[in-house]
Amino acid sequence: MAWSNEALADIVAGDITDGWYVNLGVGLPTLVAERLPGRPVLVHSENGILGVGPPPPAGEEDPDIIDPGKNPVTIVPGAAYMDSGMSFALIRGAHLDLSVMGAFQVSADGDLANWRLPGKKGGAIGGAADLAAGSRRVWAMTTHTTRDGQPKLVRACDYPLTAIRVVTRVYSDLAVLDVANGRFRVIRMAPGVTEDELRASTGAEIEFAIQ
Amino acid sequence: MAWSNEALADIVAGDITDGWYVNLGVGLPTLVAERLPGRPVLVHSENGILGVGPPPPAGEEDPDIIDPGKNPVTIVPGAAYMDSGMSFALIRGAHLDLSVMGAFQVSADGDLANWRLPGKKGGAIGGAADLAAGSRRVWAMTTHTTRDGQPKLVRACDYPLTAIRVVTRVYSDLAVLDVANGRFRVIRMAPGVTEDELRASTGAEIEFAIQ
Amino acid sequence: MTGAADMGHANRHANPLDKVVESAEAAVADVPDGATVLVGGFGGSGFPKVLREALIRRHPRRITVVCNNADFGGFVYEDGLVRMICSYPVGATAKPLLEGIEAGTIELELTPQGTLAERLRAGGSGLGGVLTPTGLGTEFQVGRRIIEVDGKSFILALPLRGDVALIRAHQADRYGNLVSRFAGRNFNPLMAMAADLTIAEVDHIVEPGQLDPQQIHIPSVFVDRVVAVGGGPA
Amino acid sequence: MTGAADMGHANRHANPLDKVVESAEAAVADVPDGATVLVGGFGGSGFPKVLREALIRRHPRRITVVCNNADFGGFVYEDGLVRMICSYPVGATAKPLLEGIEAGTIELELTPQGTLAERLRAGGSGLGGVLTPTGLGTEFQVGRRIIEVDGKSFILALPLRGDVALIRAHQADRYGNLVSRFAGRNFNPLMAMAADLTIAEVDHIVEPGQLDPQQIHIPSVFVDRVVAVGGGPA
Repeated sequence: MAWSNEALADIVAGDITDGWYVNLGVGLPTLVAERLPGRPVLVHSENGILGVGPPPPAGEEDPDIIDPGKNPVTIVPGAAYMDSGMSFALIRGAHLDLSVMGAFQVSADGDLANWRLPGKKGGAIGGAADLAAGSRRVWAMTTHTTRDGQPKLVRACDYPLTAIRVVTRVYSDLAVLDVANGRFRVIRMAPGVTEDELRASTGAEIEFAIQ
Repeated sequence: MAWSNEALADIVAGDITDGWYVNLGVGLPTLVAERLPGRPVLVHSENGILGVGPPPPAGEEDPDIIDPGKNPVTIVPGAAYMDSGMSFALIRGAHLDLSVMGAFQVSADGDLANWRLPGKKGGAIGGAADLAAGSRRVWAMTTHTTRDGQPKLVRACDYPLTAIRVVTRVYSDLAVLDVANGRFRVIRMAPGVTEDELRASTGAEIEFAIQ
Repeated sequence: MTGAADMGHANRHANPLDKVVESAEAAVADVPDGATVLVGGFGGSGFPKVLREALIRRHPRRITVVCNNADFGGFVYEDGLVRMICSYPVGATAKPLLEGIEAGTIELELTPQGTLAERLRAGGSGLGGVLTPTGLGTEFQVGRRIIEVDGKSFILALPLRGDVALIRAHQADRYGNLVSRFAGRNFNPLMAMAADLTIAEVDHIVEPGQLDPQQIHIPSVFVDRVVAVGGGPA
Repeated sequence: MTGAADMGHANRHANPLDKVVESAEAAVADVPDGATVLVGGFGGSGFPKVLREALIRRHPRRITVVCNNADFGGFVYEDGLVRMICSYPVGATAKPLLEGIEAGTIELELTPQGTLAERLRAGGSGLGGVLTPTGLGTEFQVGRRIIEVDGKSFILALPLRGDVALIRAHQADRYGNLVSRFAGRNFNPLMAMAADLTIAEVDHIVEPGQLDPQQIHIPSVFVDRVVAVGGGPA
C-alpha cells in the first residue's frame, strides 16, 4: 500500500536533521513544513524570510509576511528578513542544507524537471532553478507515477529541465530512493509494495539497498 | 601667485553643485570636505557611510564612525551606513556625482596615477581604483608640479596607473584645466600666473579657453 | 552635527536633496514612451501598486516591464506593454498579459529569480555581468554565453537596467532613505540601484535624521523621487 | 508563534541552532594549519580584535589572511603568515608583515577594495566570478582574464573563499543573527558568507526573537560560532 501524502511528509520530516536550514517548495513539500514547528530547523522562503513559521490565525494575516506561494505565514523567534539579492546569494552559495522540491520527472543522474509540462508555452520558473542548482541537498518529493501511470523516475528527463545532476534522493508514495550513478537505489519501501511493482513503475534501473 | 591649498579647496567646493553625492579622497581633497557643512551635498566614505559630517569634538570620537583614513568623523542628518558590498556597488555603479582625488600624475587622456610611486614595492590601492573607474566625474586635485619641479600633468603617465581615461578636470595650485582629447584646456588660472609659466610647468599640450 | 537637512527644512524647494513629490501622478508624469520600467515587489508584498496605477493612467506606449511577477494586465492596450521580463508570469491582473504572450503580441523573457536579482544588481553596480551556475543544462542557457572557470561552466548573466524603477517601502526621509517592512524588501533595493530614475511610494515620510542610519535598507543616493501614498500598515 | 528558540532556551546544548561558544580560545581552537582566514573590519571599526589575538595564540602555520587592511604582524613568526590578500597594507601591527613582503617571505596580493568585496560576495553566493571595470588598463589586470561584453572590456574577478572567517558585530542572538554598529559593518557580511566556518565576536548576546528581524545585518545561516567578548560600546 502506497504511503499517504501525510505519511510521506512524516518520513521526510523525520529525515531532516536538527540544526538544518531548509527550503520547502510548493505542493507536497508544504506538508513537511507543517511538521517542523517546535523543531530546531529554520525554514527559508526565497522572497526573503529565514525562519518561516506556521500560517497565522484568521484575521492576523499581514500582506508583507508571505511565502513564495503568496500565502500568509508567520515567523519564528530568531528569524531574519533579507532582500532578494541576499536571499538568492544564500541559495546559490550552498548555505541551505536542503531543498525539498516537487517533481514532474527525476532522472537517474539527478536531473530535475519540475516547472513546465512539455509542449506548453509559459510556465513559471520562479526560484526553482536557483534552489535546485544551489542547495547542498535536493530531495524530490512526488508521486511515483503520473496520474495516468507513467513513471516519473526516468533514465533521462524529456520534460523541460530545472537543473541537471542535483537531486540526491526521491521521496515517492511507493519508496525512498537515492540517486546513485545512473540508477535509483531503494532505501525504503512503503508497506506492501513489492520489488516487482516498484520496478514496473520506475522508468530507470533500480537496485535495492534493502531486502 | 599660486593658489594656497585653502584657496584651491574653496574653488573646488564652489564648483560642487548642490544636491550632489561626492567622495573626497585623502590628502588635499579633505580640505574640500571642511567647506561643505551646511551645504546640501552628501559626502560618501567608502568604508560604508553616506553622509559624513565634520570631525567630532575631542572626547566624542567613536571607533566605529571613521573615514577611509581611519580618522574619527560624524554623520549628518539623513546619513546611512552600509556594508562594503553596497558601498562599492554605489561607487562602481556611477551613483557618485563626483570623486575628488589626489594625484601623482594625470595624463591628457584622463589617465590617473595616484597610488604608488614608480619603482617602489607595496603601495596601498584601497578604494582608489574603484572610485576612479566608477564615479560619474573624477576631479584630480594636486600641486601642478612635483616638489622638484617635474610636471604632474603629462602626455602619458609613467607612474603605476589607478585607472585610465577617467579624470575630467584637474584643480592645481596654478590653474583649473579640463581634460580635452589629449590636451588640457585651461579654464581658470591663479592670479599672476602667466600662460608661458603654465606651459612650462605642464608636460602635455595645453590650450586656453580663457584669455 | 551640521547638515544639509537644517537648510532643507526651512525652504525645502531650495534643497535639491529633498526628493519628495506631491502625488503619484506627478511622480510618473515624465515616464517616456518606450521606457524599460523596473517594478519592485513580490506578489503584493512591497509592491508599488499606487505608482503602477498612476503609470497605467499615464498610458505609456511600447514599454518593457521588469518585475518578478507579471501583475501588469493594466498595461495591455493598443501599443502598450510589448515585453515582460519576470520569473513568475502569474498575478491577479496577469490574464490579458498572458493572452498577449500566447498571441505573440507581447514578448516574455522568463528568467530564474536569482538570475533576475543578480542581473539587476550587476546593472546597478557597474558590473559587466556575473557567472551563475543557475540554469546550466536547461533552456535558460539557450543563447547565453558559457564561461569556464577552473573547469566548471557558468552562464554569463548580463546586467539589466531600467529607465525608471517603481519601488515601494514603508518609511522614507525627505532625502529618499528608505526602510522596508518585513518581506516587502525583496527586489526593491536591487531595482532602486538599477534605474536612471527611481521613484518610491511609501507609507510615511519623515525628516532627515529621524530614521536610524544603521537601519536604512535603501540609501538615498539610489532614490530620485518619493511620494507618500498612505494607506499602508502603521 | 512556535519556534526552535523555545527549546533551546531550556537546554541550549540540545539545540544545534545555538551557536554560542564560551570563549574566543574555544572558538578558534580547531582552525587548521594552512587555512585561509578571512577577517572582517576596516581599520579598527568592526574588526574582530579578540578573535585575532586568540588565533595568534593558537599559532597556526602557513596561513593566508584576507582582510581589507594588513594589521596582522602578530602572525609573522617562523612558518606563520605566508600570504596576505588586502587592498591596504597598512596597520598598527603591519610592520613585520611589510618587512616580510619586502624580504619575499610573505606574498602580498593587492586587490582593489571593491574587487575584494565582489570576490568575497561571489565566493559566498555561488557565482563563478563577476566582470568588473575596476583596474582595467592598470597592473590590476595583469594575469586576469579580460571578457568583452557589448564591445566593452571587463576584468573577470574570481570568487574568493576562506576556510574560516573571523568577524565582529555589535549584537547577536544565540542563533548567530548579527547586528553591526555604525560603520563597523563593512566587510563583515561578505566575509561571513564566504567561509566554511564563520566565527563572530560580539559585544552582547540575546535570545532569539529579541533582535528586530527586519534589522539583521548578517542572518544566522552565515554564522557558525558566536562568542561574547564584551568591552564594546553599549
